Amino acid sequence: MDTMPKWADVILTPLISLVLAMAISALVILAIGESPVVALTTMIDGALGSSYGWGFTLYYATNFIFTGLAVMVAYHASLFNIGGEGQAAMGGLGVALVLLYLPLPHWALALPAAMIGAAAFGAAWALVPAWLQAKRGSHIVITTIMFNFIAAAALNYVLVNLLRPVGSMDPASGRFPESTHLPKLSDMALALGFEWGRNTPVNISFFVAVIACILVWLLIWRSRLGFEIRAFGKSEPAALYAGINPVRITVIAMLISGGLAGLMAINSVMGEAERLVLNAVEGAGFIGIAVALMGRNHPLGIVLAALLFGFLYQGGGELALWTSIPRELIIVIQALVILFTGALDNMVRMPLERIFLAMRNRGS
Amino acid sequence: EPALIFDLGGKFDKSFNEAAFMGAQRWAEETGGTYKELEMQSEAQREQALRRLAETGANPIVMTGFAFGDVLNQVAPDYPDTQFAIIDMVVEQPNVQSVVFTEEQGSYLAGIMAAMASQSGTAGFIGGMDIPLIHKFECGFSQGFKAVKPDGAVLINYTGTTPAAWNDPVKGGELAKAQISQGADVIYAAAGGTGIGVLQAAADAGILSVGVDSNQNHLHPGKVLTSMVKRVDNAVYDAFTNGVQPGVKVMDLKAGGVDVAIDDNNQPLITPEMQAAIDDARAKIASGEIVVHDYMTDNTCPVQ
Amino acid sequence: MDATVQNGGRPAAAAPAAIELRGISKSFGPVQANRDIDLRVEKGTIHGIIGENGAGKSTLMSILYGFYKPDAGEIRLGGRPMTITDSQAAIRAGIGMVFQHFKLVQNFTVLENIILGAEDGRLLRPSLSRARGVLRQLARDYELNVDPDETIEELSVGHQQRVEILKALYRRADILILDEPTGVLTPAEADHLFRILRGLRDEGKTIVLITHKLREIMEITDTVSVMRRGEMVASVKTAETSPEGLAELMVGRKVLLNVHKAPARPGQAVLEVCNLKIVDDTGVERLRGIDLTIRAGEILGIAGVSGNGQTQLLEVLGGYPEKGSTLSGEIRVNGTLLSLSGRTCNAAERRRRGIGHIPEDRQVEGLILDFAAWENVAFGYHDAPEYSRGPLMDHDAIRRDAAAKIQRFDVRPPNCYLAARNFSGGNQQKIVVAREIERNPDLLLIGQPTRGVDIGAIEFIHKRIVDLRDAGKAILLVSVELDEIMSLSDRIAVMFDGRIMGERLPADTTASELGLLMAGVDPTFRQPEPLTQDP
Amino acid sequence: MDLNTVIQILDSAVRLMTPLLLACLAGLYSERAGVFDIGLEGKMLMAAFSAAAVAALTGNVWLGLMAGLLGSLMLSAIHGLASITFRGNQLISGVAMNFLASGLTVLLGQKIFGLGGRTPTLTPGAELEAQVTPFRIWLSGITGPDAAGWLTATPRLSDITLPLAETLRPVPVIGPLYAEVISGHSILVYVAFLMVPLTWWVLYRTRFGLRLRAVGENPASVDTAGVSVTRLRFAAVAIAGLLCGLAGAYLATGLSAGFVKEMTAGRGFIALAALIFAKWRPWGALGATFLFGLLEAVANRYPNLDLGIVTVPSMFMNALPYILTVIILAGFVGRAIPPRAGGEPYVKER
Ligand SMILES: Nc1ncnc2c1ncn2[C@@H]1O[C@H](COP(=O)(O)OP(=O)(O)OP(=O)(O)O)[C@@H](O)[C@H]1O
Ligand SMILES: Nc1ncnc2c1ncn2[C@@H]1O[C@H](COP(=O)(O)OP(=O)(O)OP(=O)(O)O)[C@@H](O)[C@H]1O
Ligand SMILES: [Mg+2]
Ligand SMILES: [Mg+2]
Repeated sequence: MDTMPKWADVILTPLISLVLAMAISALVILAIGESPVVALTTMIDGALGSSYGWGFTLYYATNFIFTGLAVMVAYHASLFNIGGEGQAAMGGLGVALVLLYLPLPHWALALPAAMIGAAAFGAAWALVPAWLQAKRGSHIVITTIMFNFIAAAALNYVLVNLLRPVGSMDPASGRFPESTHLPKLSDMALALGFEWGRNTPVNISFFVAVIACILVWLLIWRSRLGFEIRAFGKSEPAALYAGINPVRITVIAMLISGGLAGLMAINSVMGEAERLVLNAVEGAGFIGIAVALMGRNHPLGIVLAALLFGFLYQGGGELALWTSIPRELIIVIQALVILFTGALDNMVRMPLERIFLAMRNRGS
Repeated sequence: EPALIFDLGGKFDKSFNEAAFMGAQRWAEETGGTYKELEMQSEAQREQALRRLAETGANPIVMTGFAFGDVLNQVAPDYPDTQFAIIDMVVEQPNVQSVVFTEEQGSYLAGIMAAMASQSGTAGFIGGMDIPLIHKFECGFSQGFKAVKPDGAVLINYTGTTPAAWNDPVKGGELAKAQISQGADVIYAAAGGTGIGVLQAAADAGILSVGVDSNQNHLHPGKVLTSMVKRVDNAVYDAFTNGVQPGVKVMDLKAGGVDVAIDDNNQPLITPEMQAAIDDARAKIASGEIVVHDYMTDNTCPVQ
Repeated sequence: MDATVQNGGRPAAAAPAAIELRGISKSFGPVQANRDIDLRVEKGTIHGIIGENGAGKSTLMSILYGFYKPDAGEIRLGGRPMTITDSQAAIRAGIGMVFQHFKLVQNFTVLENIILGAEDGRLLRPSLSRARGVLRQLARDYELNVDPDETIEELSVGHQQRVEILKALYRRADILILDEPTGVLTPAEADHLFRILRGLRDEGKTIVLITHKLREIMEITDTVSVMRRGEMVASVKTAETSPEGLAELMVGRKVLLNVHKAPARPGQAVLEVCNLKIVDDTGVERLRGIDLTIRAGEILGIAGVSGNGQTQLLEVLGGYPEKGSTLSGEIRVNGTLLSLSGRTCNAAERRRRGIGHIPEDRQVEGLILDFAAWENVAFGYHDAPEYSRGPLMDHDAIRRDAAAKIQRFDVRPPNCYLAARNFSGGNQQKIVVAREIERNPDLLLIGQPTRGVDIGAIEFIHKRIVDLRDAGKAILLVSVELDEIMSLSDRIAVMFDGRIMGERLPADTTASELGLLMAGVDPTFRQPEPLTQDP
Repeated sequence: MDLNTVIQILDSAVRLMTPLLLACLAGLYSERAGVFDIGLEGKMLMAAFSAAAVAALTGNVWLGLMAGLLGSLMLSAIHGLASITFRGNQLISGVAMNFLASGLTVLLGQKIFGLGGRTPTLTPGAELEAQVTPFRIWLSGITGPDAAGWLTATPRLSDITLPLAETLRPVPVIGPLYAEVISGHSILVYVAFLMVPLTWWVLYRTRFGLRLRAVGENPASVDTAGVSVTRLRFAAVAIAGLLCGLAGAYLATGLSAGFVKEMTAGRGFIALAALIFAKWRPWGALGATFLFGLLEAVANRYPNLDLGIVTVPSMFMNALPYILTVIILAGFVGRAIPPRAGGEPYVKER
């Protein structure tokens, strides 16, 4: 049972794991003939050293919070949703259609409308796999993988043939109307009278993400539906015994999951690019898996993991931008962080437990 | 100090980013100067990279790829003293030079050569990701081919709809083999890293291929008919050396912006008639006698 | 009270003990499961071990089997000190163990399970054919019949247990440890098992038997040890003790071994089942027309060998018939017809109609093992108004309620934040019972209420069931324990092959009569029912 | 559709399915032993790189193959360490392996060859010559020139013509089918196909297979039988590594001639899908991967399906294999039950 105080498990273990990951990363950097110190300071400086860096870190984190939450909700129903990528792409399409075709005079109107569009499209893209899983038993892992590919093809078709302004090279939609542009956090800071994060893409969607975390927390741990989702996820026979309908829970959980993944688009498509580009998701759907698992499928953990990945993305981007270190190094560092904090955590926890047990035995 | 920003494909994309890199390198070697170069990780970094470079005083700033167009349009007005050059896209700002290539013209020449080299009357085109830009290559190639062999056929394949389509030599090879089995004996690959697989499959099958963007004739000497070179390197070199003149710079056949590469590796494949046909077409395109249709103008291709 | 018996039931004079444990200690993190334990078991005897849930019995035997490593202590077998580092070593030393939860591969055949880990060579074929032969021999010698080519999931638990025993015998075990072997067996199966065990003992094998059932201890063991809270509190000759004495040693207080209940005063009919039939998705008829009535204030016990439709009956009444099955017939509760399919046929709806349900398998159905105790107390009733505050659940209210129920039902430890997984089986069962009984349902469905539960807890659970009856509620009790059925029920129905074979009053019947009914023989008609299924 | 087209499509399907089949069987061993592996993609990629890199450096594809196996095995070892020894989350570990391979291959490739993560093309030519020469000189210093010549023989896997292929060709239907579809593939294709019956045999006819299946269904049964769960699972994960190694090596040195970054292009995930499709059975794996290969080959052959009234756009044809997979899965395959202990680290309990 509890051999270790909770703080040690929640803070100490991940911290030591992170240090280990960084140590190995340093070795890799040394091996390719670069300086780990320079690399680390560039990353920290670039991602956390200024409001500018934070602006990007938070922007990426916002994406990862949405996709992480998406994976988490499904995971609690014991459904492994690898389809965040496709659902987020479709969410982008929803946002684009709403903003391009609905006359929305102000962002305060556009945001809820776009959120509905994003969530609806994302959820719709999750619906078929969910329904097939619930009714036909088709494995959701395969169907969601397939739906990622199908989404890519569909989006490509829509962008190239339907939404692309004539004569444009770029397989991207036209720009959304000026009136629908979301306020950036930098603008909000200026309105409050100080300068923060000028020219960074982080925008009001960040707060939407935070609110989403709270709502998801309420949903999963405070609502009856969440109780049923978790119960079903732990044991299907028990769920039946308790009168929980497996089909209903599977479909609802996946709809919520897909909707959350789709919501990512309000940050990347509406908030940042302000138009729909082909590659708007950029793997955030897959990062969401790592974020959810590392965040131990809890919104708070997901926020922390998303921040960590936001930091790695922005810090790594800075590394690629301003040093001669190849950008693939960041992928290696990400891999090591995922590995050590997510999969090798027991390597740290086991000795720690032994230490704490020894301390307690000596104490008593 | 000039600066160069690569598109997401990265500077070693076996395609136009790599060509841009070569141009910058040439400039650096010749002048002994230094330049800044940036490789991005994500879409959101486009603006970041532009602003940061402008703020650190880099000038001119050259970027490759149409995807920068939208962002540049936003950013350029904020830095009126900085000169920008964008490749493959038109951005109308007073301090931006837009460099566009007439890929259809170069591809047209490649099409002529393919038609003349083809025994079977069937050629193949393999594109990377299915996007309008690549259709421009495809359409120019088909026009050139049909100009010589109106009854011939051009088989068309695209590798995929995700960025993975640029890096799938295995699929490239399979597509080439499928086209070969349908009679294609010259295959034009406009597919980045995927094209490597196409050229390989063609060489393995003993048929000819056409490379793209940079000169790929050396990859399989004697097996690559030619390469449709797109002189992004020249554009970058020019911008670095002579600075940037706002407005649209059309790098067409006449300006040496596009061409078919002929060197020691493919010289034996070029018959005198072929050479004559190319020279003739080149002249007629320059004079305007032949107008190669640009797919981008109306999203259609006159020949199929 | 540390009397070590020198001799078992058989004369073996000065021979060294088959098993001798000295000073065994074992802790799991902060929990000390075994504390300085000594145990001596003579060769050719059956030795019983009893103790409350969580006393450390399974842990001790797992150490002997090399499954856990002791923190301290010594193991001697046949007088020789042994270091048993893993199960392989234990097997080599001639020890076989049948775990409380079987260690069988569900989708393997019997034969494959038997040879697993004891194959003759790299290829399976020779091992399989030799095992087939050995199995035939063992089946003849010990009446251990199982079809070697059947997969485990198709076997009844009783047969699965035979496979476990065969596994040990195939490995030539001289010492056989059985952990709560009868928990899942019918009386007939248990009797059969004991015959086998006696046979093995008579051949000179040594048997250690962990059980919660004092009747079994008295019936079959030669010597018995009692454990409490990780310590060995006594080892005595069975002949020199009594059930009451053992119970007191075990629990530390006097235990009532028989249920005292007033005569029933039945009221109106609460449950009426009429011609209920179920055909499952493979086309097999699982219920063949059940008729029964339970009135307020009475307990109807359903006896029967497991697998004769009791599970299906409970599931249908509980509102969740097996997927793909076809139902017909009528069920009325308090006069209202219940739907047998569609959206209104679910467990939540049944609860709303006042049907409570203690399921047969607490770990698979009754509890979510990873949920805290308080969440499990709300499980199934999580949308009850008193647990809700607006759209959300009122956790404080649930916890208060859970703490009170845990208190009243003496769940140990009385910690409603602990995950259900971390309670012992007996206490897990108390959580389920508390949840269902305290809802005061008009009709309570009960399946195997005391499986694997220690006598202290059994006494408690039985009392609560009787209290509910006395409060005027109707109770359907399904159990394979004849003792339990006989002592709790006001009427007894016997199920066989999807039918009710007959109904008896407990006072007018005997265990042997019920046993015959359970086997499909109706003694009153002296005419055996056809054992084959209807076409 | 004439015979030639059919033959071409089948031939292409065989090539396309081979890496999928190897990876699918890799997943089969691992998951049958209870260790989920979504890192198939990463292992293949690592193997593709190692194989191409060493083949480019030594000019010898067999050394390359060895390196490919080692590269993949290395990731397997990490996966095993994380998910078996330290009982970590198998899915996270798999994700990490994919990232690791994706980054490391390019990083190492750039460090060694400076071609931006690409390896030199594995066909005789200047690019390769420049890499191989130092090795050849070093080698001939040790072994003398003759052995060096042999050791640096082929940089790329060549296709094998089966006996009688040409003799039988004139026989109608069967002849061309044999000569084109069955004969004329790289040795690894035949290895992959032989792996199917072999895997079946190992799984269902040997002691190792029995224990492997048992450890994926109920590790406690294996543990109480005195067999090490850890060792069995490591063995399974190692076999998975070897098979992924073959798959990756085939991609880089058989199907194409060299490594290009991210060249696995999602094949590991498709293999995973095929594995579930196959319900974790060897013959099923053959069928499922053949189906995927066939669908892709058909889509390659008919990029724009002209149905008279409408022309199906190429994007749709590109997505067709995935759409059909979903339809087939929904319509015909039904519920796939994974190995019962899959994904769960084994912790002793009673
Ligand atoms: N795997 C384990 N991890 C942690 N603690 C354990 C474990 N197994 C047993 N324990 C502890 O050891 C104690 C003894 O458990 P054990 O299973 O031996 O009891 P038992 O006498 O067999 O109970 P029961 O009659 O319910 O089977 C328990 O109270 C528990 O705290
Ligand atoms: N993983 C665990 N960690 C900590 N304690 C545990 C764990 N598993 C079981 N226990 C403890 O072990 C004790 C006995 O648990 P066990 O699983 O033997 O219950 P149970 O006795 O099996 O039920 P039954 O005998 O009725 O089947 C309990 O007190 C419980 O607290
Ligand atoms: Mg026990
Ligand atoms: Mg127990």
